[in-house]
Amino acid sequence: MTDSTKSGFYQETAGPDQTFLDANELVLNMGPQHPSTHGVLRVILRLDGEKVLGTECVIGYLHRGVEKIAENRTYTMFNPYVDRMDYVAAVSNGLGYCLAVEKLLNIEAPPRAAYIRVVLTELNRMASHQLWLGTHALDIGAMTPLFYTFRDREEILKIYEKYCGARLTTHAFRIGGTLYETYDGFEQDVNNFVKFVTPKIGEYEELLTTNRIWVERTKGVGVLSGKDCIDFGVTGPVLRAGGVKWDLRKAQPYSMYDKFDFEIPTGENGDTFDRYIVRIAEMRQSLRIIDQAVNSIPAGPIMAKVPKVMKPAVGEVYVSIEAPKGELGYFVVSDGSTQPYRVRVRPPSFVNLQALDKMVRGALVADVVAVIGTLDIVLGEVDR
Amino acid sequence: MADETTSKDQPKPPESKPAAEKPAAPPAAKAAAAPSAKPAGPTPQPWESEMVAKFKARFGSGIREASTYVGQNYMVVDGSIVYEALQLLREDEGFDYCVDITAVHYPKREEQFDLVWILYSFPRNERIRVKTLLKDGASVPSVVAIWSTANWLEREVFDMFGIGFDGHPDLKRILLPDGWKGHPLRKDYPILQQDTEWVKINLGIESGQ
Amino acid sequence: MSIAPLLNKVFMVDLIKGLKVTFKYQHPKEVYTEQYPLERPAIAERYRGLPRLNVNPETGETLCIACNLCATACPEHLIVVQSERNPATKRKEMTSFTLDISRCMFCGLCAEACSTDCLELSQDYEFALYSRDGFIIDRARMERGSEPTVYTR
Amino acid sequence: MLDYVTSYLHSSLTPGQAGNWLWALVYILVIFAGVSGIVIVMNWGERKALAHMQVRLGPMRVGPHGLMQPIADAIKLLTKEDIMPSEADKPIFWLAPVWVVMIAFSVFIVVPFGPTHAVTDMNIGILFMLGVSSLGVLGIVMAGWASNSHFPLMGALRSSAQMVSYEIAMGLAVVSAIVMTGLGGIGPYGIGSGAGSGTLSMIGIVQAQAQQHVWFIFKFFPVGLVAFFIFAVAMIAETNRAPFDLPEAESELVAGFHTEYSGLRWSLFMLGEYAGMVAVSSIAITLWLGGWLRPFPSTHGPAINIPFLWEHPEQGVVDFAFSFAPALVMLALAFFSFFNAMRMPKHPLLKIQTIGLYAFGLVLAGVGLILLAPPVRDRIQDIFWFVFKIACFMYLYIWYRATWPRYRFDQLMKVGWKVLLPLGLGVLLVTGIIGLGPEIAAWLKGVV
Repeated sequence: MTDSTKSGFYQETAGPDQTFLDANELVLNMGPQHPSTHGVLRVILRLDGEKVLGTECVIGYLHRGVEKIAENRTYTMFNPYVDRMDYVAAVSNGLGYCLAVEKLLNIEAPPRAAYIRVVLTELNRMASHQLWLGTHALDIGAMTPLFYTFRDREEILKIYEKYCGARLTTHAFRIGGTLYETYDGFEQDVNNFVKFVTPKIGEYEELLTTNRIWVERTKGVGVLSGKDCIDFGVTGPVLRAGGVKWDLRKAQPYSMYDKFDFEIPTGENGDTFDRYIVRIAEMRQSLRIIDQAVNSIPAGPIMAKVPKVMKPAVGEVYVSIEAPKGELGYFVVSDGSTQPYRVRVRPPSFVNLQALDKMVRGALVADVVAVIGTLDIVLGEVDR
Repeated sequence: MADETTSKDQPKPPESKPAAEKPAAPPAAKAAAAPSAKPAGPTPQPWESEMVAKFKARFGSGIREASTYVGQNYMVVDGSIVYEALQLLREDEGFDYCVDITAVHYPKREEQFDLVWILYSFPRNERIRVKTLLKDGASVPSVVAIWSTANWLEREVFDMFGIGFDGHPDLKRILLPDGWKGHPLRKDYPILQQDTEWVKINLGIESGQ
Repeated sequence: MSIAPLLNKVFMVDLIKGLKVTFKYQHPKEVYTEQYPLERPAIAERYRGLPRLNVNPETGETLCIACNLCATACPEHLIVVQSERNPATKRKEMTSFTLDISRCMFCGLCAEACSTDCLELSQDYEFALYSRDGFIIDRARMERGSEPTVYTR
Repeated sequence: MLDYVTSYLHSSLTPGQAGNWLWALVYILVIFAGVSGIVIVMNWGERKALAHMQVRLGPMRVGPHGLMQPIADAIKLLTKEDIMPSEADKPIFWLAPVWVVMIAFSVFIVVPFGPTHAVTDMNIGILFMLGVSSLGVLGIVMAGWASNSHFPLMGALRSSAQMVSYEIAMGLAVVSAIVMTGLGGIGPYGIGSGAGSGTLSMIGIVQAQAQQHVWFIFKFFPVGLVAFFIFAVAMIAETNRAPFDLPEAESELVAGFHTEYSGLRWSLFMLGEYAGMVAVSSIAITLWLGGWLRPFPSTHGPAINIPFLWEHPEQGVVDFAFSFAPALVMLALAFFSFFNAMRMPKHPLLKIQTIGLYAFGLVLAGVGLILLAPPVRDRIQDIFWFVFKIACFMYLYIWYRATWPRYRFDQLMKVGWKVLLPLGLGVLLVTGIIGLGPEIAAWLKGVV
């Protein structure tokens, strides 16, 4: 804990005017090795007893320089790297990148590819939310939902494995469409999954939604109103729980999302419980989209006409999608060569994490854990 | 590690774009692609709108360019008025959500950096990019007062490009450790420099590659 | 507070509901664990595992034409193909093929680039080693393909 | 000397009361070994039960169905490097786990596993138990303080606050049970008639339940039940188990007060925690669940105190039937082992495990057959029912842990002070009013 003395706020408090009990603030260094910082997040907490007076996030432990790597790879080569940012929602990352480069190349994926993309991306949203629910519940002390959600997520990973050969870092989409045609029984598998998982979501809810401990632990904790969300640039379920009905899939539809009928669940208070409810509802909406999409995949090609060596014209685009965690944007600059001149990723986790300080000020240590969980951060994406 | 292909070409002249010389693109394919003159891609079109007109009237030549590229609007403004312009965008035009702040490094230009603010307006459901061109070592006013989200985003830009933000509450490195040398996303930052230096000091070997 | 929620609260219906779920799942048939070395997971046909170099099953000759496309497609530059021109047939023939799987991310770009059916990502997923030394695999290993680990006591 | 040894055998007193030091020592050793055995079984059982609730298998590799896992764990913990943080307060750091284990085991002196199966019986037995078990918090505070680290310190502070607050509610619930011992009468609402022997002695409390022919959990229904509920909640909090496991909340405080401990010292904490769970469970069993009494004690009649049931065939057919329960449970477990052994996949790697499971089943079956023999059958009854009830409590502990989230610190305090404490006071008051019902009625008559 000695190195936390270096942090900015420590000097302010440790002055000569200590009381006779020597009762100054406690600086607690949570992470990077901590069970519930979801990776290698380090939060330096300034505590008065158990009450949080302030926080400082120290991030970058997982920084791999994705943006620099991009500048040294061709557009095709960089595609697998984006999976490694938000590794629990790899397919969404890939979709965002492919859409950005497609925009730069001024092409569009054929409808069949778009539908397959929607199915896989929504499955990915399910998987991401399930993993979030499990770990969030574990943070709050309920061990068991983790195993149930992982069990159900496994079915999604199996579909991925059958579809594209990898379970986590899928590299499922290619620029211009998808490489892989659906396998025999893909529709069957996905439909079975929808049937299988619908009652399971009910079970998660039985374990948590009405449970008095869960409700007490989450209601009124980490409140972030819609106005604050916008100010902090927080997007995704956190923003929607604050009452702002905004979802990029509806606001600026991409990949044929305008063809599907679904709702945007919103909360009212913007507290941890609302975020939980919103994500549970989003899982159900995702299932709705999957159900619609998988049963109406049109016939046709799955790959647009893409040059073998991609040399987009000089220019820059910003394309963003609604990733499970919020707005995931790619700002791609081309200088006309085969390699992107600059790829900037707008990571939802990174921006959302910034609101942590506001959400936990005045709360207790246990709430810090709950709030980190409810923000649904993935350190691979925060640090890139 | 035995990575024969990369180790040879890594210490490359800092001036040139490092990627261009990699044996990445297959020579055969490159030859094939070159003659087939690709149709020129879309070009930026002038962006005409009420807002742009208002801004042009207000700032005059401060708005250097307002264009649309593949349906995305952007505005290049002068560094001196950028804070004012952003504030106006937030307060009068409803761009209440600062999506991202980033930069692009063009080492050959005199104004080396493109600093980009990507903004979104919830009421208008519209995106806009505001760009400003900066010299190396120049700084711009921080927009943390306008959007709280700018705090970390500006820190990241500072970390990666070394662009200063005046009035930022806590401008220090965010992703890289405090003692890091250089700003990695600059084009003249060689990837292996830091690594080689570290292995020389700590492991006593010439190169980690 | 109306009477039903009050009764729910007093009799802890919310807590008991949860207990019911966990109790129900104790049944042995709900167990989801795979006893790995005993039961092996069914690997999908498209699984992207250890890259393999295919040979012509009849003649045993490699299908590789030493075009080097895989090496250029690899984002991590892990593949080195060496070839020499056979004076007899006037064709390039692969003499050695090495791959550093310690950094391979199994993206499959090399297999996509392969112009013949030679390089392919196999279903082999068991290639963990105790040291980094064995991770640079050569042509012989890649042609041999999958070697399922046999566990003995 | 032999006389000294055998003279005790026909005594109907505990060795402590009889003043037989040798037998007291034997009892101490047996109870120490027995509780340690329960802890070991609990270790395995918790991992298995928790795993199955979480659709996992739990330990499967060490021994058949992981039966040898606790032993493997013990070996691992004993041989692990003993780390003492350089900044730690060394004597206290050393003392804390020892203290915790010592306290956890000393309370077993007065726990009655049967009418005579306790080391001793004190006339203030329950007070002794509550008093000694509350000293356990000192070990936790010492551990947290001596570690000289923030997480343990916070864990220790949480622990001390939590234990102190819950002890009050716990004490109130206990007092209401003690009041019940003083109110004679047969059956749930039997008041006034029959002998009431107000007592603090652990054995006395169970005997009071036997005399009143009712477990106190059903006495003055639902008053006894509410008192038991208060105790059950407070007892989970006392032992730092989910959902009140704040002092060692792994997602917040890494491991709470024992973050800095490892190896043997850490295992001592674990031993202390599980022994503490057994101890508080045995308080609850003694006070509300009839101690060593079997279910439906009302058929027992007053002769329950006589330890040698087979000399009293007049106890009736129900007693006779119930006396087979221990053997039947053992045989059922043996059958379960055989069943699982037969279900084991036929695989050369699993051969030894299958044989091991068969052997385990055989041992259980052997024990079951021994328990069928009449003298053993009757003598083992009391202990069996006590241990059986402990097992039920342990299962509940695991079940709660698997299901519920963890309370936050302030909510924990709220539950303790604003819910359980008033409830406890109310229960005490109601118990008193019901118990003194006839007197109050008579007094009221006199006044009116």
